[in-house]
Amino acid sequence: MSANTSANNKYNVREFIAFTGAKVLQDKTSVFVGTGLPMIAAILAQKTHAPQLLIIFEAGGVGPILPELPISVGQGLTYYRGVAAGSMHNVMSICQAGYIDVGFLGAAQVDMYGNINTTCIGDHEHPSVRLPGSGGASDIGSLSHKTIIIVAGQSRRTFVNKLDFLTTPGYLDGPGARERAGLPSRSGPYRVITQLGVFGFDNKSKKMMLLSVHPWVTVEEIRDNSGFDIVIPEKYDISGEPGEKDLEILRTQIDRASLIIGK
Amino acid sequence: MSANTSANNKYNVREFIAFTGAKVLQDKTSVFVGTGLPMIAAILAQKTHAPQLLIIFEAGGVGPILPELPISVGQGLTYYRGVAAGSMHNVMSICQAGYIDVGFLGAAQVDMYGNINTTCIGDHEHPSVRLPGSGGASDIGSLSHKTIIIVAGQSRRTFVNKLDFLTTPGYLDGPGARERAGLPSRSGPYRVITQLGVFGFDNKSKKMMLLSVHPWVTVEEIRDNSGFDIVIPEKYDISGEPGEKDLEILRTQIDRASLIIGK
Amino acid sequence: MEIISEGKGQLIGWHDPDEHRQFVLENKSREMKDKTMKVSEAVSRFIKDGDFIASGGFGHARVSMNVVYEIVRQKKRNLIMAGKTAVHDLDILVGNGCVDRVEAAYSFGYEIRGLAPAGRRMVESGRCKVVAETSNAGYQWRFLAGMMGLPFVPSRTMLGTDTGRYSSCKTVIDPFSGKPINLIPAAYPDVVFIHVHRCDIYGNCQIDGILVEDCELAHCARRLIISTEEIIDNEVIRSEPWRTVIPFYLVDAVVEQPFGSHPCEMQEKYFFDEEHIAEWLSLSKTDEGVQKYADKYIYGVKDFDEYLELCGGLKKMRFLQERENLRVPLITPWRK
Amino acid sequence: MEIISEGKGQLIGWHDPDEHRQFVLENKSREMKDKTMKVSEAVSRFIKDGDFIASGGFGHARVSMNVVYEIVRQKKRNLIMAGKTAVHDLDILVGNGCVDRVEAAYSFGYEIRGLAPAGRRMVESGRCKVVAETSNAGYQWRFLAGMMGLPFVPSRTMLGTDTGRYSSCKTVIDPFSGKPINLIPAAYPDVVFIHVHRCDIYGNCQIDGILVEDCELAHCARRLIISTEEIIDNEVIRSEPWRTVIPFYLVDAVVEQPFGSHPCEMQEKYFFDEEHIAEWLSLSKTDEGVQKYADKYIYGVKDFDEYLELCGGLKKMRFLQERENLRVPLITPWRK
Repeated sequence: MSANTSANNKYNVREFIAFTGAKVLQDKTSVFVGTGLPMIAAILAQKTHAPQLLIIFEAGGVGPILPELPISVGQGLTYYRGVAAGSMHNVMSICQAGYIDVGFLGAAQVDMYGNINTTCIGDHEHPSVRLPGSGGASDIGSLSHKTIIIVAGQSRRTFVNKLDFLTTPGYLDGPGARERAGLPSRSGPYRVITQLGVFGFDNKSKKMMLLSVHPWVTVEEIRDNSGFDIVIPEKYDISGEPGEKDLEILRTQIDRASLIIGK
Repeated sequence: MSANTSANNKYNVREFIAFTGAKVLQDKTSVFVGTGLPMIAAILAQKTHAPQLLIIFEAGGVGPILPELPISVGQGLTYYRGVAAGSMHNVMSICQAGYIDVGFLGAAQVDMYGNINTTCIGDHEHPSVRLPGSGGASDIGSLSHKTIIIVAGQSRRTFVNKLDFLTTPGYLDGPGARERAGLPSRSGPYRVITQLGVFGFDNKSKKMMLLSVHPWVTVEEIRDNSGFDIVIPEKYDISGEPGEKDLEILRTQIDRASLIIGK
Repeated sequence: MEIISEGKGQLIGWHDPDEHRQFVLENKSREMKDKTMKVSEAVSRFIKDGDFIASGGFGHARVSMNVVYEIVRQKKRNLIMAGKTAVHDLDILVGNGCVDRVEAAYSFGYEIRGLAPAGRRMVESGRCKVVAETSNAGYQWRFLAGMMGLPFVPSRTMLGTDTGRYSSCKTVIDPFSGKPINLIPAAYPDVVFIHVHRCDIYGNCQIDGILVEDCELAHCARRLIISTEEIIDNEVIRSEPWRTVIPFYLVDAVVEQPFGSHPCEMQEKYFFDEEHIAEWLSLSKTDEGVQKYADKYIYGVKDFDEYLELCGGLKKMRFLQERENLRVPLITPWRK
Repeated sequence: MEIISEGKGQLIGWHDPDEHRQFVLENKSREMKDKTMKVSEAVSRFIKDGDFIASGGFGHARVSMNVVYEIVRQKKRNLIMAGKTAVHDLDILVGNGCVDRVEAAYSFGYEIRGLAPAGRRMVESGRCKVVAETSNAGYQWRFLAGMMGLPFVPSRTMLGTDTGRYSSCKTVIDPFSGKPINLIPAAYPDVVFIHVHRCDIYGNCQIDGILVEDCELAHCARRLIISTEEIIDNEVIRSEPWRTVIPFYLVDAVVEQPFGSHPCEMQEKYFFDEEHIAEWLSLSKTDEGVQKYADKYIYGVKDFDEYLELCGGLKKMRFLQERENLRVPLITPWRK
């Protein structure tokens, strides 16, 4: 199953990922949102169970009530009916000071400790693919209390044993490494959401651990589509499915142009 | 002659000081202004020869066209018809980055190197007089390119050999001391204006040096009213006198309540 | 990081950034809820004896005097206060025995009006201690470091001075330039109170004119009490969100109090009540006078509105508005 | 100050703070003089080959595209550019061979639209070098340190990452907390260009909506070119001075250019011209296509107004205004 096909005749995998991301977000919490699926998920959460989700964008938008998907985390829409429209200094400062509950990021590559690469594939000096770099991701992944990561296409190319470039910190090389590096204590990756399942991190080893598989997915598929060993606990859940209302909001309000969810 | 009496029947010494301070300020330069006589002098300069004097106040007022004397460097008047009304962070930052040509301060005590005390008389733990402290003065005296200091009552109590407390840096203990301490290079005191004369600083020794005596003052009076040896060059000037227009502006526009100039 | 010199002032209001983050996580709500309350409730709920407090505005310009008077009324004790250009706000609190320790940038003075009789007397008699010195930029940058969740910000001020030697700064060699640089420690006050032009019931605030250091101060505060000339609808905030200086998630209490800065200035709205300030400056020359003032204007009234009536009511407030707009000349009744 | 680790990225745009102060003293005028000029004059006077440049706004939102196109027209070469979320501004300059070095926070991408064909190709073929990595907050704080006239500001970001190892930061032990902290060096770009909603002829600027990092960027710039949708009277500035985000003394040139951010967004005014961006993204897949685009839209027109006509003129601009106000739906012609 590829990320580009439908999971079934009710929804496609991207819609499922957006719904799954939305569900993780709690009402009356703050979320620092990156471009793409994280945005869709945050808007869906705000339009459903989390009307008081405090959405923050890196260019200064604070607390918008988002009618639809922005193209950029820096455009006017990011403070649409917002409570504040400030600066990057403001929002990065509150992130560093502990006001951001959840940072919500996309990733090109992720490893078992939830470290992210969005900088390059191949050698940094002579990359085979040059990606955009950190953007705000390294900051959001460093400074938020928790990080949620979406990898829309889990595979051995994206769930890797060793990143080509460690752009954004997860648990670095294991327990205590963030604190040793000087990153804020008690912070780090919380969830990874892919087209196959939802993952957390083992409390002791800080290694990625299966929490739930999507209804159409087997644990073997999850193992097969990872370059590292995912901790598979005895008990795991089946991910919940979006309702009709969720899908309607996704399709008719948030992403009418099917820009992200229809990709 | 005391600071509280008239110099002659045309003007009193405070009016003379205000005029003398104004004359030092050049058009199209920036001046960071403290409370009291420096304010009066800056407003007079702006209303006479320096209409484009860029006046900056520490609470955030930038480029006002001042109609009259403010009570506080933080009140609304400090940005009256100003070009910007920002924050202390803004104005202290531009001061540190080199945008302020002249810092203009008052002082309770000054020493031969132009260091200022506005913190306490007597011991710091058990002061005989507790003064307000630095306010913005230590910053302005550290970070402006040049500092001008007004001491309205020069005497052996105010021109002292050793300050009770070094609040604001002049040349500290002599040549090179500012740079050694980490203060911006090529900065420091430029003029000291009192009821008796105008002083500069000897280029080599960084000690205070007479530049001009006020018309009714002798060099002996200047010597007698100082607790340290002032460098007296062979050649010095007689300070220029205010014209009728200057006095009229001071009395009928800037300080109608005779709050500072009539003290 | 080799320290080449270190101020001997007491390091007040500093926390390890990780500890502060944990405080924020556990105590600062992201919920938009109605935070309006009476000033008596705001002060009793959020200010404890011994707290480190800081007042917004500029000492006698846009200060929350309604909160200051309430602190006196509730007889809070052993407070430490940020002398970050503190003027009438500090003097009332020191004079009335609420604040007994100050970190001084500008304190115990009234700018052009001269020194503060009450504050000076309390310090000179040893009843109020100056526990550290700093400068205005020094305090500003203490708050900036707190806003940024940092242990310090560097600066080039206070170097080589007694102000620096009595501060809580540390001087090190900057590894980029090789020159000495002064590290200014963050400040995280226990409670901050700021008076604003308008805000909504959640605490989203707008301020006209200069901000002084209130954006940074609001951000580094552990608890933040907003008093406001006026409460406005949330939709007004959302229609021009770039006017919001203090967003709701920083705010713990909202107190509506027109003329809440009296007798101090509220830029764009009303001028200093120089008659009232003169009365205080005259009475506060003695401990008995301070008591007399408090009996009349604080303990003798049931709330700030009654205090305003006692100060001359609507007629006086109209005069102060006229004066702020420069339509009437300055009066200076406190002159000797 | 013991350095425990140090990024190997090239330290670009850093100056000793004393050297920067001297530059400001000698080169930045405090005179309020008419700074209006044509974009051709602004670019030829202030941008030299080899300069380190930075663009305001957010890469494809409120960017000074009229300055960007003029840089291409004047064939500036060997520029280093701040990839501080750089999008269309950078891609046009890299694609056309003006910028050959980038410090990358976010570069070579178009956010939701995908990667930038031109930028990627130039980097992957070695024609454009990434000389250092950083993050968006990293760049923001490089500019903040510059605004403050400091050698660095500390932060807790990029620690433990390759982003940090390829940056120009230095990690030390914070003497207050005893924990590692990352020192982010100041940046003082040679030339910055920022597009604003309105300013006066002296350069006092107002911006509606988010500021991104333009206040800091304007302050740390050695030379600052402002392009503006509209020139307003100085009296408008003076009537609400708290709306001034960039004061005149920072500004070297003022260029009036309505729709000057096209094809990028201008918040509150007009939306991205997605058709035009799609045309660029399609053409820029090859070097020949880049040349074709430049021949048509840059070399083939005499100025930005003629370019706007070519892009659809008033009718297109009205559509973009409608779209910014959400009155018409999003179109996405660049989709594969």
